[in-house]
Amino acid sequence: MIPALHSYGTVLHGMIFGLHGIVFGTTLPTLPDSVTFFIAAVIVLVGGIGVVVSRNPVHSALWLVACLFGIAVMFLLQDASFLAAVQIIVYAGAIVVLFLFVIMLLGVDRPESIGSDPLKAQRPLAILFGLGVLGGSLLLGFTAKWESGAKSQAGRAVGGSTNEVQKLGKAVFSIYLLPFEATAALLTIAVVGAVLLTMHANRTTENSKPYEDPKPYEDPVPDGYRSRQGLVANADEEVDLVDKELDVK
Amino acid sequence: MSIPGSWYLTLAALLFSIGVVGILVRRNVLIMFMCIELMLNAANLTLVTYARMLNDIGGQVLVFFVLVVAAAEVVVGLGVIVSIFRRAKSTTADDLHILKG
Amino acid sequence: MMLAVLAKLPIISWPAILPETIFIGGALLLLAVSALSNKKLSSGFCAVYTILISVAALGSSMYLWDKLSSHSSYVAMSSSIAVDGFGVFVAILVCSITVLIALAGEGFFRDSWGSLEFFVLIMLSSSGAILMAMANDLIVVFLGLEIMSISLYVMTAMDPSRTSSGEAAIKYFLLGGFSSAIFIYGIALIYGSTGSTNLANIATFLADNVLVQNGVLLCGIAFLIVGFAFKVALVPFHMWTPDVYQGAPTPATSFMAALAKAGGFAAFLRVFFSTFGTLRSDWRPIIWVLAVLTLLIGVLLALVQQNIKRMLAYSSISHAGFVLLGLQAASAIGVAGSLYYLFTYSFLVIGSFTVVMLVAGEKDTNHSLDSYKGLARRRPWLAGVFTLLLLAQAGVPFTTGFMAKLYVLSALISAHGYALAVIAMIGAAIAVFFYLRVVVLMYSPAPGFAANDETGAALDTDTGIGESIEVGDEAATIQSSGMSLTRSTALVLAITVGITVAFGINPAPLIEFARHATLLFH
Amino acid sequence: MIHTAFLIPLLPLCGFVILLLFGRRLGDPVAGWVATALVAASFVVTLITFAGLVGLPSSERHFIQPWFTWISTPTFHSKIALLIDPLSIFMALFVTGVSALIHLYSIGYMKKDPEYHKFFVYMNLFVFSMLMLVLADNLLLCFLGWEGVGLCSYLLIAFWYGRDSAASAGKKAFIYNRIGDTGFLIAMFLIFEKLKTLNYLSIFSHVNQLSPGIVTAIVLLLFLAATGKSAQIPLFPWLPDAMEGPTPVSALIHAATMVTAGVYLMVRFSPLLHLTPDARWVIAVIGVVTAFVAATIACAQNDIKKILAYSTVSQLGYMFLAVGSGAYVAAMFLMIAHAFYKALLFLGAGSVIHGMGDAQDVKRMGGLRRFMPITYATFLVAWFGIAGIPPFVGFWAKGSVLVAAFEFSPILWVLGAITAILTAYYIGRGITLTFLGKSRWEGANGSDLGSNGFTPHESPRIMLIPLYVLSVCVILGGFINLPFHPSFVFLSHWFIPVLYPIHLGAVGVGGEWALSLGDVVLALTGVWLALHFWRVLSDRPALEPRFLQLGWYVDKFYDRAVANTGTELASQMSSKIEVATIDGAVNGVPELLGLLGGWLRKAQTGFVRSYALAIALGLFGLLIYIATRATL
Repeated sequence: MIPALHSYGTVLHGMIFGLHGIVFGTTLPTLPDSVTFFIAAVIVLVGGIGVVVSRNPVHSALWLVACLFGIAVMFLLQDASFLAAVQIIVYAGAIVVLFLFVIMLLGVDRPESIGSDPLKAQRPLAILFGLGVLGGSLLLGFTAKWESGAKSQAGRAVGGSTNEVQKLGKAVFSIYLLPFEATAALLTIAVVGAVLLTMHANRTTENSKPYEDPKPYEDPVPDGYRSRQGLVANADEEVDLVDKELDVK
Repeated sequence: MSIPGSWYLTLAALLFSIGVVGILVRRNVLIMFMCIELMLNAANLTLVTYARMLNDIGGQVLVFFVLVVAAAEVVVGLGVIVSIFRRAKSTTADDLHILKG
Repeated sequence: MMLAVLAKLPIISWPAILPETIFIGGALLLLAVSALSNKKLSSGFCAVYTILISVAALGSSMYLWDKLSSHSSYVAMSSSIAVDGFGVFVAILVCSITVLIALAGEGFFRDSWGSLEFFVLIMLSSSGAILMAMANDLIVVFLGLEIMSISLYVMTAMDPSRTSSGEAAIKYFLLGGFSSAIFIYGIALIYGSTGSTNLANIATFLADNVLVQNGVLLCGIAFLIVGFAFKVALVPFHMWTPDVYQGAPTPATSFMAALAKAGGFAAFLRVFFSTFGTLRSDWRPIIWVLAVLTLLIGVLLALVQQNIKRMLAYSSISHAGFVLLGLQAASAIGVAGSLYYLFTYSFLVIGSFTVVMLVAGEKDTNHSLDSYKGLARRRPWLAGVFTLLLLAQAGVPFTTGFMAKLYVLSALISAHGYALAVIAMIGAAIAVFFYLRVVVLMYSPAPGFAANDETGAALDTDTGIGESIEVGDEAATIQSSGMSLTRSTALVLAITVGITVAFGINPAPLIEFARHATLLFH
Repeated sequence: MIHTAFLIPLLPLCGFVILLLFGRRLGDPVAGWVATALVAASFVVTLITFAGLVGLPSSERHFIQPWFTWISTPTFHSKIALLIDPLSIFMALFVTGVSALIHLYSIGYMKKDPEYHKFFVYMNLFVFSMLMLVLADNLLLCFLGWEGVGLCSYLLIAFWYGRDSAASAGKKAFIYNRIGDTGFLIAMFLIFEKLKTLNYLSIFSHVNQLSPGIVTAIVLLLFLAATGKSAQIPLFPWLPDAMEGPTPVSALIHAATMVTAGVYLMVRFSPLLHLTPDARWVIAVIGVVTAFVAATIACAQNDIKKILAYSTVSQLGYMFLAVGSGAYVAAMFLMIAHAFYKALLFLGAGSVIHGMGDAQDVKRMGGLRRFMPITYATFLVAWFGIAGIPPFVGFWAKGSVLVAAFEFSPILWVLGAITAILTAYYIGRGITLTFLGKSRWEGANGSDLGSNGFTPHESPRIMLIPLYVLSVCVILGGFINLPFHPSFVFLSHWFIPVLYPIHLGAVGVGGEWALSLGDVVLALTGVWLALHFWRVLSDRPALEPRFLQLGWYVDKFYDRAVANTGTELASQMSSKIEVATIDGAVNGVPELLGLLGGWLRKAQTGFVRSYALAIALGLFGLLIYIATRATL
């Protein structure tokens, strides 16, 4: 069975890549890689489409996780194993969890009606433009064979004596030192912003005109607790700072 | 021989377009936000692919920065969403259209 | 091994990144101080602190400028930052903006919500803008853009008393995220086609190689244009502007109007004029179309506004169109014109929004044009200052606004952009209408003094738009409205008016400054 | 001594700023004194500069005093710089001098006016603008001054804007001036297009690069500007209406200084005029015809200020006659002479009006000699001055103009000579009706108390001082250019470095004597006629035909031909667009744009998704365009 499957696979593989070879004139990839690629590609695309078409935001978030996993596999396939790990830990582990957390916190995990769009022309135009952007970039990409003949400027990724993580580390602390330092400012802003927005939201005055909503929102969680929780999922090293911030308030 | 870069890049373009369409058609702010993440991931995939094609570590480093930016955006974005939810009791983007004209 | 690694570490050129470092360090220090102190820091303290930090950053920028005039420009931090006249010019501008906004913010916050965070955020945001201006690497541009924008999202959402603040923030944030994603995708494509994100490397690559297949590169450039055009509010990427300007707390509006334009345009000009200069035949037509749309649609929409902040937002869009003319000219003179325009515009817009802030009152709500009826009688000085600033924005001679328009237009004409110049002049002519409309309103009798029935009816019809004050006892509301002029806000107005008039009458030093800045392009 | 010249315009500017900021607080009369003091200081500085210039050899008498670069663009540079040369300093001298006197006079005249300080704000701004006009070293700066004086003129004519007539007179002046300004602008563009500079000295040194046709076009366009500002045919009707402004304004702006700006411009461009006899012919003919027409109209006016206004138009016509004849020095001479006696006449008239409780109709005056003897005396001096009776200044000035005209073309001289009779006559008529004969104001014959409760009275001393000073000037002013001997023609010598000395000398010395004698005869004829006709009778319809009273129907003609057509067109337009407009009061264009804006505004739906859609649309469009650029 297994060899048979394998041979079917080879035939299929040969057909697809033969076609590819005719179109692009490149050599064929090896079978295990291409199978992995296809599976991961399907996951990525299905995940992406799933995010867009799910009625329930929780489902969207889960589809997003799937998509991110697919991307991580793509990274692995391209010798970026460290990035793949980071992708899963940061994206799937932190960012999506934060999303889910907010969805739960706000209690907005009710399905949204996506049958029709109140803005009549929005959907067809959106799809037109989406396809247009896709078509345009693919057209330009394919005609340019996606390549340029440019040479590596930041240092080689593969080969040499050091491994990938070492190379990454060296690049970050040499060529990309300034952007790396700049991210510090970015994270500070994120902390300050999150604290400010979640803290002061409690101080909404009567002056504001509430949006019309028939369902009054019951706040089940004490304020301080919520603010803290909103931030814990952020990033490890920031927690201390956040706590100090909160204490000040 | 490994997978040609063009496959990844095509996939990235597809994912990017899915993200674009998602932002345009969805009304839930959180889902729109997730669609932005899809687009960022498409960019990441492109960067890693080009890093491999060029045999250049730079592209991989850039992915780090995109990740950091994404994280910061998420924190602030969700903060904004939470803060407006307290007032508007809604995460539907279409409900927010007092400012117009 | 360790030694080998150490030997490869770049030399951190502190002077080169001094302005940003001062801002970021200052912000962190302020956060630390507030965390350690037992009681809440007063907004006065924060403002004075921020002003000191900004002045220090200004001083360091001046120091860089001074060094540049004797040494040539150079790149630092592994070529990720360029210390050149262009970048330092914008850095000086950004520092000045921060000083003014800190002053205006002191008048606005008065120990209310979020004063500490406001000051921290303006410092951080300014560091982002400076990074953008001095960036020599697309990723630094991107990070600077994000540092600047994310702070602005937060500042937009700051006002808890108005729902429109939150709405504006959501819109700004979603669209900003959207455009950032487009921007980074563009960077990825450019990286792929040129092998680097470093602007100098890209320029060298493009100069040395003729790309037979330039599809990916051009695609990346198109994506980059979208990202920049969103940030500096060019039509059709402008639609967030009026909503966000209206919804944000007024000092934040004035900050973003000045800073986002300065930072965004700085990077836009550098990347396109300097790095992609060899491809100008490809991008100039795009800029042409964007400029036409921006110039005309900005003024046409400003004509029909009933809310002063929206009107100024649309007017800022049309100003962006004028700045774009310098890029369209694609010459050193054109870029100098754009820089000069940005400089003068920043002061004009900060002054104007400061007046708006003072008229809007403590709750930041009186933004209807009706609030300006009869302002000249109630607050003659304020009305006079506003008149002057609006006239300057309209481009009346002997103000900086006039010289700025003249300068970019003449650069455009020397690049043979006659049609665009004519369109720009038409746009400027239309713009006079809505500026003068406010002036006329201010000098017409106030509703309280006129026959009550008529004005009451007029107010009823007019206040339907936006979230203006509740229609009830309008005259009383308008009479009692407005914040008193504090020392700091008076200083802001004095500085902006002083610069507008002084450099309007004698523009030569500033023009020389801008021209010198572009000569020192790295 | 020259380096302080920058203070000349700066002092009035300071006055303007100070009064603008603190004028209301300073109030009456401090604001007036401040303004007067600064203008007087400016006069002193001008004198010092003048003295400095006199001390230099005549070939070195010109300086450029740059302040700063005003406009610096790749293609065009313009400096804010003063040109100090005999012509400009001479103009500055009499502008500041006359202004100082009139400011002094105004302190008294404007007393108790509710907008007292505002008057002086405008006046100082006017003096500043006028000085920029004459001292500018390039056309652009001159144009700014030109517009500045126009603006001040407009503001001051409409100073009592409560009166409808004042407001509409202001508007009228504005519109007529704008018509002229188009000429200025086009001339400026033309010069810049051909020579790439607007600087006087560079223009004049490159004048040979211009083809004769262009030179003629430039000169005629500038002359169009001059006809607007100096109220010549066809743009003169605004000046008589401008008398709605306060009398000191009429004296300063609409007699002595601003209206002479056109003459100054022509004289300044004498290097170009010199090259184009055709254009000079046009100027001379228009000048003399204006002089004649305005003089005839002045003969039939009853409003004392209108008489003087038409007289001004007529005198300006003389100046253009001189310019056209190539006698620039004579034009300048007449300009200063006119400044003296016309200012004197206006201030005297102001004194009369003041004394009569704001009455201006000469038919309702008479016999005022008894009540205001000083005013009467100064009026007489001015009359002899303007009539050209020796040794008053007018004799010398008008004499030199007429000699030049005779040399240029005897036909023009004939018309000029007739005008000279008329000049002596109409001023005489005014004076006779005002000061001589019986008192004709209401209730004058019963007692000296008028029905509206006033007694004609002499003006306060502060208003009389300027009258004395000006009288002295009118009597002795002629001595700056005596034709007896070459060493006496100071003015001609003074102008040698800047003006083209065109001296045809066709009539010879004997001819000049004959012509001068003729002038005296003409003047005396006019004087005699005035006394003869008006001393007793105050009503002679035959001498005041309706078509003269109405100013040759020029106003009516403009109303019919231009204004009515325009109004008709506008009302048609508005009724067409009206359908779509909300507010009919606002004119069509902004409304149309507003409609367009309102339509565009619908795209701004408030939905964040449609904003994103716009971004996507933009991206899509860019990609389509890029696809056409990429190598496929």
